[in-house]
Amino acid sequence: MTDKGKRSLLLKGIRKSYGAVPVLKGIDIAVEEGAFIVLLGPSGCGKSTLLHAIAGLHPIDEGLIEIDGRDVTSVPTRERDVAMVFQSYALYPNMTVGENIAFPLRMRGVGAAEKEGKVAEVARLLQIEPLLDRKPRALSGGQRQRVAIGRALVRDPKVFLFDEPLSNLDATLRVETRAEIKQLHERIGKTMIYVTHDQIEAMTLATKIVVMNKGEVQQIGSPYEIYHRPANLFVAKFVGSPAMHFLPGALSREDGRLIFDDGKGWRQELALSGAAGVGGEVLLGIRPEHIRPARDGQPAIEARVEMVESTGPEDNVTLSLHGHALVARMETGSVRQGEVVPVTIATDKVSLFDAASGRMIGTEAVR
Amino acid sequence: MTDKGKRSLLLKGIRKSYGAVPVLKGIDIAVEEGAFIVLLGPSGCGKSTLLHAIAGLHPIDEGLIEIDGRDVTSVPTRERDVAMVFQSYALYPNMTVGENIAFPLRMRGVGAAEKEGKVAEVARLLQIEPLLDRKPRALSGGQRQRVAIGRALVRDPKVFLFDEPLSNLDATLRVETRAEIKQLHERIGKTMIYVTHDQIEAMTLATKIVVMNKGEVQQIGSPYEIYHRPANLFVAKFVGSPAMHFLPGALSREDGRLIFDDGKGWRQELALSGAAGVGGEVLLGIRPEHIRPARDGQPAIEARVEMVESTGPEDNVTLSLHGHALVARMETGSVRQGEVVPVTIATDKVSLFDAASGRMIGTEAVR
Amino acid sequence: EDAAQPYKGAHLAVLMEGHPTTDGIQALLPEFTKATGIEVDLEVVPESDITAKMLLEFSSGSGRYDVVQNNIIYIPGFVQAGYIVPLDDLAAKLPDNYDKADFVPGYLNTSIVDGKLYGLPVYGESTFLMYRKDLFEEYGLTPPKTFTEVAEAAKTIKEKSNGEIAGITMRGAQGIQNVYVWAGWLWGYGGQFITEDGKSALGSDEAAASLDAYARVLRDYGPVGVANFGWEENRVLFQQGKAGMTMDATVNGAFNEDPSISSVVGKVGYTPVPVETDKLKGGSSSLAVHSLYIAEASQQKEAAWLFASWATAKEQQIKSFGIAPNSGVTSQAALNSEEFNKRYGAFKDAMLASIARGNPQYLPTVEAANEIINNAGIAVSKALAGSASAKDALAEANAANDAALSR
Amino acid sequence: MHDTTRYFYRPVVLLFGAISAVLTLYVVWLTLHNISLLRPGRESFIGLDNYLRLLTDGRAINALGRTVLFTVAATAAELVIGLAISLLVDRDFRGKRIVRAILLVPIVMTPVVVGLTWRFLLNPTNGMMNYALSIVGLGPVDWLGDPNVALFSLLLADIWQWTPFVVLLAMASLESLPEDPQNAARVDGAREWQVLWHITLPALKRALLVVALIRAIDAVKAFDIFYIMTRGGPALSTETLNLYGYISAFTNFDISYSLTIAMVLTILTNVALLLLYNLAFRAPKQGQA
Amino acid sequence: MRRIAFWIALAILLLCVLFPLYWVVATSLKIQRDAFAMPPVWLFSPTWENYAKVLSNGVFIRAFLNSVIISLSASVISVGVGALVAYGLVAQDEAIKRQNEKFVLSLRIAPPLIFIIPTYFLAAQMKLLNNHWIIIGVYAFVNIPFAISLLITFFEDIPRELRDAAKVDGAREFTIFREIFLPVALGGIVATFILCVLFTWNEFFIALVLTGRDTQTLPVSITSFLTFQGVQWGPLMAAATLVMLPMLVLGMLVQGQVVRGMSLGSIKG
Ligand SMILES: Nc1ncnc2c1ncn2[C@@H]1O[C@H](COP(=O)(O)OP(=O)(O)OP(=O)(O)O)[C@@H](O)[C@H]1O
Ligand SMILES: Nc1ncnc2c1ncn2[C@@H]1O[C@H](COP(=O)(O)OP(=O)(O)OP(=O)(O)O)[C@@H](O)[C@H]1O
Ligand SMILES: [Mg+2]
Ligand SMILES: [Mg+2]
Repeated sequence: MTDKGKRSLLLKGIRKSYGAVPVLKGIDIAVEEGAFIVLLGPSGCGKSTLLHAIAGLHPIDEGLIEIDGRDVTSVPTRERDVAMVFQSYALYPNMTVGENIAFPLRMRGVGAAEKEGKVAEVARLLQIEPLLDRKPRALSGGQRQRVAIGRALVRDPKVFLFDEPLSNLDATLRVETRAEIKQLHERIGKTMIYVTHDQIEAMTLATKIVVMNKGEVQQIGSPYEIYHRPANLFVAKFVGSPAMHFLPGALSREDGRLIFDDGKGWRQELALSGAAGVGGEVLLGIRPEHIRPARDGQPAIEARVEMVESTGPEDNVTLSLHGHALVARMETGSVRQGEVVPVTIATDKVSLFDAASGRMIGTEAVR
Repeated sequence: MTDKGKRSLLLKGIRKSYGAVPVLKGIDIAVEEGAFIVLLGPSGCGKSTLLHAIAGLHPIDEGLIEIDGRDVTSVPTRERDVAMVFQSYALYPNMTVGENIAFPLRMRGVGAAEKEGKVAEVARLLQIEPLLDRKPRALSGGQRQRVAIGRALVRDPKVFLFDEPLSNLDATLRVETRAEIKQLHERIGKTMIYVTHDQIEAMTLATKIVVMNKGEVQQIGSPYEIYHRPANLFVAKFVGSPAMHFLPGALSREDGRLIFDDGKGWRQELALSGAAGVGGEVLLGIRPEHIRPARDGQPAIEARVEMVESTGPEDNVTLSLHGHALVARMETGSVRQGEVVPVTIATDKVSLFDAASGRMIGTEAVR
Repeated sequence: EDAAQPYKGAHLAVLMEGHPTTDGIQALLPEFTKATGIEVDLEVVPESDITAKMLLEFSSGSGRYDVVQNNIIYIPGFVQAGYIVPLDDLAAKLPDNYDKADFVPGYLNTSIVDGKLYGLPVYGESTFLMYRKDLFEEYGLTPPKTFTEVAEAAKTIKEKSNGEIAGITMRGAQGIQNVYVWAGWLWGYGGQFITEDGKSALGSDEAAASLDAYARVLRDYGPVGVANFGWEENRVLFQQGKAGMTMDATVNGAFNEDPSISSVVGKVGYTPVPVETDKLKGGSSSLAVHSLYIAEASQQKEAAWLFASWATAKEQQIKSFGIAPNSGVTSQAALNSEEFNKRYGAFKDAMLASIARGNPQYLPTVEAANEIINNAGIAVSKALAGSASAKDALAEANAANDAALSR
Repeated sequence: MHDTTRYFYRPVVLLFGAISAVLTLYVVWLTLHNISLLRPGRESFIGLDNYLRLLTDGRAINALGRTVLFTVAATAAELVIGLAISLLVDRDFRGKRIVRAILLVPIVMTPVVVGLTWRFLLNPTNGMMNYALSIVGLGPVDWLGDPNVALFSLLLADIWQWTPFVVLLAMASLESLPEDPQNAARVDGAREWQVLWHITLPALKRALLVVALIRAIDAVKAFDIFYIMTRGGPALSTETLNLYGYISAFTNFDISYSLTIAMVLTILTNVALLLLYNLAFRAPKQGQA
Repeated sequence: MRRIAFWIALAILLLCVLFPLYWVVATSLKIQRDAFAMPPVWLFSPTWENYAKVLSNGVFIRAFLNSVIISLSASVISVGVGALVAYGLVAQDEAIKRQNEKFVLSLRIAPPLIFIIPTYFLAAQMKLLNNHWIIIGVYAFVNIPFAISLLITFFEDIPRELRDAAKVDGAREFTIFREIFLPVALGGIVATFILCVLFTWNEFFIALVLTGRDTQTLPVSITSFLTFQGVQWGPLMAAATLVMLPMLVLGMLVQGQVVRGMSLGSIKG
């Protein structure tokens, strides 16, 4: 939890159930001013519910919400001064695109000239200028989503809430819009809470990532921390695609060297800091990019190429390595199915988890 | 256009306008049996409209649609025997999740036992078993999307139509579902038409990718062709993220070697086949992965690291190279901002485009 | 104040039924205002609803209406409730428009209770038997004098015309409609509604016999659907030549003889309502009169009297022929006018005869008149539909009427 | 959470509650007397006599039965026919606007005129219905004169007059439906009637139920055509409880008894409404709010 | 095939709906004898006499104006208040909503008999019997529950998210109501409004009791053609036709405002 800086948003012990189904089970998050928080978590874990709670749209069962130091737990939405992109867009069907975007300004009594200028600017930014006079029902899915974004970007609220705002945009547009949001954030420094399933978005936008699962916070940390120092198995597994591999085995220290033994003949020296659980059952976490073709002279493991799947810029290669099927990322066309290639493991980057509790017990040294 | 094999779907000269706005401007696609077609294109280019046309939900203005050799242009939806995941989900609000998924089976008079079995299987696959008795409005966005997918997967139609089916799922679930769809396709060999904005989905699922822009087909080809041999500037720019860079310049042949000159002092020998446009104005297309750290002994260009953005597994590094700002993908943490690093260009992989027409005039030799 | 117009500036509210007479008065109102300086707000509502409206108004006691119009059967109730005032003093004080002798005596008498005048007749009528002279001649029939003869004639007409023409048509619709006509049979058979000691008399054998005959003749020789016939259906059927006889109000004569709507002009004979016995408790012809009354709560009774007497005066009645003609005038001068003879000559004599024999008790005139009529109507309707015998149906009505009378 | 929406309905609901409470008390007070418009100043407190009288009043009990029959038949028929009509015209065709306006005609027509018109059309000798029947060799039917038929003739007129009410509201509801689920059902292989049954009707359910409730309430109170066409006859075969109440009030001027009838009718209808409402809008299952 | 079936069905429907109307209009244009002729007179030369008679009648014209004023004001009030209440209720929890809705529906149950007599006495006390406001008030009282029940239905079809979005955008409840709910549910509002206008336009019983000479409405006025001596069919039908016309025009005008699928495209999922 981050506690330094002026807090712009504080969530404390937020609980919420739908009937008997608990959805948020005590969420604590403190956000310092100007942070860009990305919420990550599996579908249905309560991200949207949390945003709605912050906006004051669903009453929460328990807990405290503060915005800019003011307790807003029972303040109506209007006065919380947040802007939100709804996962379902929630466009006003009776208004044109232009009117939709202008609506929040109108509600704040912004003058006509300023309003028009702002709407035009946002429309340009989102490339929906030709659509300003259309009604939402005459838009494509992505266009609707952009209108929804526009309605938030046009404002200058205390907190921005984005619920998967770019999910239906094409890659090019997504990159551009993401950059615009980032710029906006840098320019005005407003707190943003951003839900996404896109890892690149999460990594490149966030100052802090919050990983949730089943209504509970799993880890809060910088993108680097989340990716490279996952707090537990869940985070490690959830973040990163293709996902991290976990090899069960035992850990021992021999001559001061940390040795992982999978019990089936693979013993691997690791160059990790920490690693408390020596002696117990552990899981060795290896990400695809930790497996690399061995350069000449490096200690190499023989791996058989089982399958090659191209993603364009690179290939996801399934390797058989000491009997484990592991996916590695490799340069396009660099290996072929059936080949046997020498690979190395970045033993300074892998992670170790306690098999019983799932907690991380060792990974690369902090940068 | 693919013409071999038995055709399971043929679209010929499909045109469609909304009022005065033309949305499809003569689409020709022939799909052989068992193909997995991915439709790529910018938001609003007409992908959903095309799927709706294939399903027979909007009448088209002109053109011919054949499914399994039968002209269905004016056949009602029901008889076309297609399954579809709608971009808007289109769940039946009055039915539970289980009933939603079972609905297509019910409409086909499938027996109770078989129906239940299939629904259970699909629910397991999409991890929505605990939700089977809920109504759609009590679901999260991603859960709704999974129900929509389930309703298609439970069937055994002639053609599957997927409209951005995984856009709201988390990465893990997306990978799993993608794999399930791929397996399903391999198992039953039914034709699938799949709209996505996710490049990895497109590359890993498709047997053929169709790139559309503004209601017109830009290129039809295998994922490899689309990525590595884009037919024109639009395709080259649209596919790949971060996007391909284009350097304007002139091409000349000196001593049988192909030389690109950007006119500002950068002369680069290229190892490309084809390259018809020698002498004219060209654009040199360089993808981020074509810029690599130079290994010892390789001819290197000095590049200054302007910015490093981590995506987790790797860094997107903005380099200043002969005065051009180019993004390259590099191993995490391998360079730091401000550093000057030697890089090489994969001169056998870059592409060349005619500056005037935008057509591709040279790229790597066909594999 | 102008000496010639002592009530100038008075503003009268008058409630009247929708009727040609009312149309006439309405059209002539400016003359009244000009002559007296009195403004009149004339509100017109349908006859079927006027009583309700009037009673609500009276019982709220707000004095909203100065003059109201209604059927004479309500007079006893209104008098007893103190809703309307006697007019004799007013007549004595302001006699200008009032010519007592000019009213058809039978009409005016209905408005006199305990020797006091309570209303001025606006229009009136009686009932008679109408028959098709041409058919009677063709089938060798003579105008019936008794109800038995009516039934025989009806039988003959129906049979001889092969069922093409109904023997007789009368009102069958439940309520005032069928009671109004059946009452003639009731009295004609020697029955009555209420005994002298205030008990219901519908349980009598005479009543049962009359209803039995009424229902039988309509069931056997009447037209299809007669059970829901009101005044209108009955009249139209007859004037289209589809029935040999009918018994109804004298105003029907005007319709029969109007070439623009009737196909039996000149073919109709008129004769008083038959009687079955000579031991009558009252005549079998009705005397239906609607009069103007002055409300007790009125704050301007003298102006109100001026209006009422003006509206019913012979001058106005005669003028009304040129505006909205009707045969129900109450002024003898109007009855004897050339205009009247021209229009209604064909049945005038029969009409006057019926009026002369007209029975002012024809319908019950007690407080609970309406309820008694309603109950009787149900009995007639039941007998007509065959859902109960005449005796049983009347027994039921009798009990209900006794209950109403004792309430 | 502080929510101002309750100020939108509370005042009105409270006002209506207060008015109806006062009204109810006042009316109940009146029913405990023997008030007649013809006997001003002579009314007295008679306790529950009017209610006891009603209990043993065969005429009233028969009228109640007829009210139930008429209400159920009219509501069901109007709902079904109205729905069928709205589905029929719920598509784009030339002249749609005109047709929609024409469909309003029956409710636009003044009830008095509707009653008179139907009374005329159903006239056994001069009416158009029997004329039409006679052309195809049927009839004549004694529409309004036969106690076994009259109620159904009134039903016919009521259906004619009030089906457009259902049509108007069903069309408005249909117009606001999203198309996607219907399209999805077509893709899923549903025939048009299946789309209708499984998707469209459930979506209209609430609207139709409310319309049905309103129609049922109004059918209980149906007055105009009864009054004009038969006045309860022949032989009481079309007298509903509401009509009986009216006759008690404005023919017999027996205000207290009439209000007793009206009060009992109101209570019975209320009970029926509550039962129907709870049946129709069963509380949703957990977690489906 | 389907098209033909459609047109046939439509033709039958229109025939059923229009025949009585035809009869009314035809009768208004016929002389009395033709009106009741059997077999019916299909060809006749129309007479405008009946219309002339009705229109020359000052009472009718005044009643027409009264009807316009009363039914429009009462309906605007009913729909306005009804919509506000419906909006308030739709925003409540299911239980509160249902409870109130039941109450509101039950308000419609009472037959006019029950409230007409007390109201009359009250109005008489307050000397309001010849006043437009009393009758407007009573009609509003009668129609508000009706409007509420219907509008709840139409408002419920509006996705909840729209309200949420508007709140986030800073709209007050009333603004949401005015800017979003009213326009989006326009079809329902229009239908409700038409029905309210029709109810008041045609209502007879309450009008009979509560109107006076200056406030008499058309249905009461029209019954002056129902006299003790028969129905004046020609003028009555002419009047009926005249009474109907403005409502048909209104129906056509306001229904033209309704756009199919007003709320389409507003939310995903
Ligand atoms: N009803 C309509 N009226 C007018 N234009 C419309 C209508 N519906 C869609 N369009 C336009 O048609 C074009 C194609 O829409 P379509 O939904 O097919 O796009 P798409 O390729 O699926 O886009 P996305 O990726 O954003 O979903 C869009 O530009 C859209 O604005
Ligand atoms: N009305 C409701 N009744 C019961 N459960 C609900 C309701 N609304 C949401 N839920 C449940 O609450 C959980 C959290 O929902 P939420 O929308 O916050 O998920 P999410 O994290 O946004 O998921 P996604 O990524 O799929 O959008 C889900 O499991 C969902 O099924
Ligand atoms: Mg969500
Ligand atoms: Mg789309």
